[in-house]
Amino acid sequence: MNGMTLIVKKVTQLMCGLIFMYGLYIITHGHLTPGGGFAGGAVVAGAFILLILAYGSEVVYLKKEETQTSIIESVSLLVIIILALAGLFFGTYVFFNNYLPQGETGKLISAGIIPVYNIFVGIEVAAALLTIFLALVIYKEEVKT
Amino acid sequence: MELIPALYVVLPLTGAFLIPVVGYFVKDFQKILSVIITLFLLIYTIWFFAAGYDSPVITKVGGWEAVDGIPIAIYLVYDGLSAFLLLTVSLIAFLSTFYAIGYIKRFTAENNFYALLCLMIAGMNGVVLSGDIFNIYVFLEIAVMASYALVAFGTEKRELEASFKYQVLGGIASLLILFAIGLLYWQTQTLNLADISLVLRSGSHPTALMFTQALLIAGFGLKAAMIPFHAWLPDAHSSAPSPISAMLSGVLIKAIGIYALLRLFFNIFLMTYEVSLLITVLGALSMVAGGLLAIGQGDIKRLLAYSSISQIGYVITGIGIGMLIVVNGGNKTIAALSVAGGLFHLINHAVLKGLLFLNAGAVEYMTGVREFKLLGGLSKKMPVTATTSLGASLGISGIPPFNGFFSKLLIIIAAVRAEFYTLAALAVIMNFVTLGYFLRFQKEIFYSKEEFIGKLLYNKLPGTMKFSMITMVILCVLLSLLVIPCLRDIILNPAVEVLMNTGEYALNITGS
Amino acid sequence: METLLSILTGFMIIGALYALHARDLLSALIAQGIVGYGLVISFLLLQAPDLAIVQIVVETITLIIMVAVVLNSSREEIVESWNRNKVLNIISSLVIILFMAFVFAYMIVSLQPFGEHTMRMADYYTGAGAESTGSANLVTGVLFDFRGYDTLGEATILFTAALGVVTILRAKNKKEQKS
Amino acid sequence: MTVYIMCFILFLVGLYGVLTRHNLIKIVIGFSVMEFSCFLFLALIGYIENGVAPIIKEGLENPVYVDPLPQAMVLTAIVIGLATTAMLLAIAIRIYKKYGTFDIRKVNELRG
Repeated sequence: MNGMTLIVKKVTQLMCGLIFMYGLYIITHGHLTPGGGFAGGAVVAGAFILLILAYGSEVVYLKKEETQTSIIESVSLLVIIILALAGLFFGTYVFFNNYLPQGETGKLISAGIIPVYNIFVGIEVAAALLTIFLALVIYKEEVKT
Repeated sequence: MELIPALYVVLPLTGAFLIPVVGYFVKDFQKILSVIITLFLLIYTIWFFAAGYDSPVITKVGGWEAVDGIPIAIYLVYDGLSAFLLLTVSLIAFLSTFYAIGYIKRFTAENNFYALLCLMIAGMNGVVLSGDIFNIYVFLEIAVMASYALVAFGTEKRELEASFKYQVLGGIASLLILFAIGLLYWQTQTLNLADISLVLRSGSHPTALMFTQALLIAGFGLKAAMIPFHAWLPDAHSSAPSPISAMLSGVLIKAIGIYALLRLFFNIFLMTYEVSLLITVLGALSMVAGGLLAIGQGDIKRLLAYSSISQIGYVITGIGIGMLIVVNGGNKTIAALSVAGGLFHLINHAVLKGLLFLNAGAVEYMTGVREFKLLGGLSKKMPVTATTSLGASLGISGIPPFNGFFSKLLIIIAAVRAEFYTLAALAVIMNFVTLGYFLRFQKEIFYSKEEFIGKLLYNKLPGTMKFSMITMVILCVLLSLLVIPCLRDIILNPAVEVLMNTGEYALNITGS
Repeated sequence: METLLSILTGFMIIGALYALHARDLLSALIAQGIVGYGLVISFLLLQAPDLAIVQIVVETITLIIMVAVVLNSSREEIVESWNRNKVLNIISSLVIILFMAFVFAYMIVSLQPFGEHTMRMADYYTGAGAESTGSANLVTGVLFDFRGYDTLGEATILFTAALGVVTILRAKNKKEQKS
Repeated sequence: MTVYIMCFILFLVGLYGVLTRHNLIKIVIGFSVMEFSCFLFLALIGYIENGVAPIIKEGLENPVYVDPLPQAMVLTAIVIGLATTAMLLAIAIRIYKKYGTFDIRKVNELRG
């Protein structure tokens, strides 16, 4: 896949980090401000999509990346399941329990397990969207040849 | 040990998430893991049947207790009906997965196949166990999303077209259900099924409720492929890989279509005459039209798919007769008999149609074709397939030693005793039609004089495929034992009781 | 508020109709974008900033993917000639739409009017949700604590879709036959 | 009440698009429109006149929060809609490759 012109590349270079940081902000502040794992994950995925579109890449690298993203996706979902099941084994013996201390409402470190879920859901969403996008791009490249 | 219903969902999900990671590095991990998971779930289910249970087991996810009698969390409810459906799902899931080991070897992306299969099982178990209407929607989407991908697994022209059609109609159904959930939330301000039932029983808006029920019947009717909504079923079920066809026809349309209709219209809404009549008519229509459409099919899997519509019609008719009797204040024993016949036919059809699709898969595996006119005289070359499919054909056409006879007999007896003579006559006539097209199925594939012209692709069938088919034909005979009272009391009657004691579901759960 | 929302929805309907009838698929997609971003504004008016932020991101990504698909295949809409069948089709759909809307209007009369919602299940969420979950954003609290099981299902659906897309778009579907 | 009716009309317009359009991409667009109307409907139900967004903030006296439950439902539904669209598009481009067209009437291997 070919990249775009120099202007686009330069602007992407400047913007991409900002977008990525904004995504992380949305994810980590999900329990305080609007947003959360889903919105933030989608923003992070958007940053990567922008990079791929602007710079372009060889099919081989894209395939490698697809494998990586799908593994990251599965692993983060596994972590979510383990976190949910952990409630069954210690503390209250309840599935999907919020077993961490809740802290003070309105602070960044609060709300028990919610921020942790937010982070892993964010990673999962970003990886899943990127996988979908990469699958489409790779298919297009493979068909062309 | 306490029963943990969440395990039914979490275990297949964990399997699905593990397969892409570990399966990437370890060869054959995907097959072993998915067989172990489905086998474990089957044993777990049978163990709970053997151990016995009386009251529904309720899990409050997150441990949130009800506040002022209003449930605030998602409830998982394991009662007689759920247990019955879980048994059906686990049984077919294990046998199909085992069969798939031999069948799917030819394809690439085996990891994805098994992961999607696990997701589908998780989705169905989630729907069956859930006590929350939005949760039902979410898990239904998992199950159907996995099935969309699995139908297109072969990525040939036919598979893609079938999958697109399936997605369009399935998507419409999902959105109708979502809209109906919105309407229900508007009326009751709650999502918990038991709580919805209590609110509706204490007073409702009749016109709004009627509209919601119409949307729900259309939505779940599309998922269950009742006759005006059946267009997607023959394509999707015939194009999918055979183990998946067995899963789709055997359990998916039952777990997400019929189960949801049963739960909603028996336990949640107050039964009305109009709805009961509508369901009976749709059931009878499916029974007749599906059977008639099956006669002229030239493709073996399409014939089986149309036959599924017809047999699902039997299930729905049995249940509809029960509803009509209850609404008219008739004899409860006859109603229970009719519903029992419907549910009995549900598990019978799962096994029979599962087996028939596996047979069709075996034929396709060996010959590479599915058209009647190209096949013939395979009984000598494929003795196991020929024998097992003869058993299944006789079973589904209601010939005595097999299970299909008893369930159809129950439905017909109930219809006669409730004085629905037309329905009873239709059921008998359609049974002969079924016998007719299955005799053709047998004759043209296995016993005709014209031999199959082409060369067989493989020397012999893989052992796993044979094992699944033989187990299923044994099950076909064994399931007829369900009419014996002591077995019936364990498996069938708890499910029927849940449905017949319509209001008790809500009271058991909210505890008021 | 209700009038404003009605007008906005009216614009969305026009956008949707244009999207469905545009000759060029690219302009159809842009019209669909208008509907999607109109929805974002409606969410903001309805005091749902969480939904607005998710919708705006998801809509953008969907549009990127759809434009990529359209640009790599065909932009042309299939040309259909005007004949009696088509006119009949349009009239009958119009009649059905109006009839259904009328039924809907008749049916919702007895329900609570817009803006006068009461809560039953959600009473606890707005009352004591923040204290018991510790999350200042109640929607996140509901999503990850009271209904965390749903969220697991939701993440799983995205996983299923990614897996499904990869499965459908693989180049080879069968292994080479060992002769 | 008007806004609910408008929302339902939007749903019907989407349904009309899905059922009558012959172009695969147009069908996907119709689906999106139907999904949008469902989201809007759920969000409309949860709205309370003069309510504020369900985020706890300092300095509000006896705030009336809008219902957070439908919002959580819509959030779930948006992601489900994204997944549906992605799957439909994947099949659509695969079909385009096989048949060379988006026309659903030319895609008719299965009959009867």
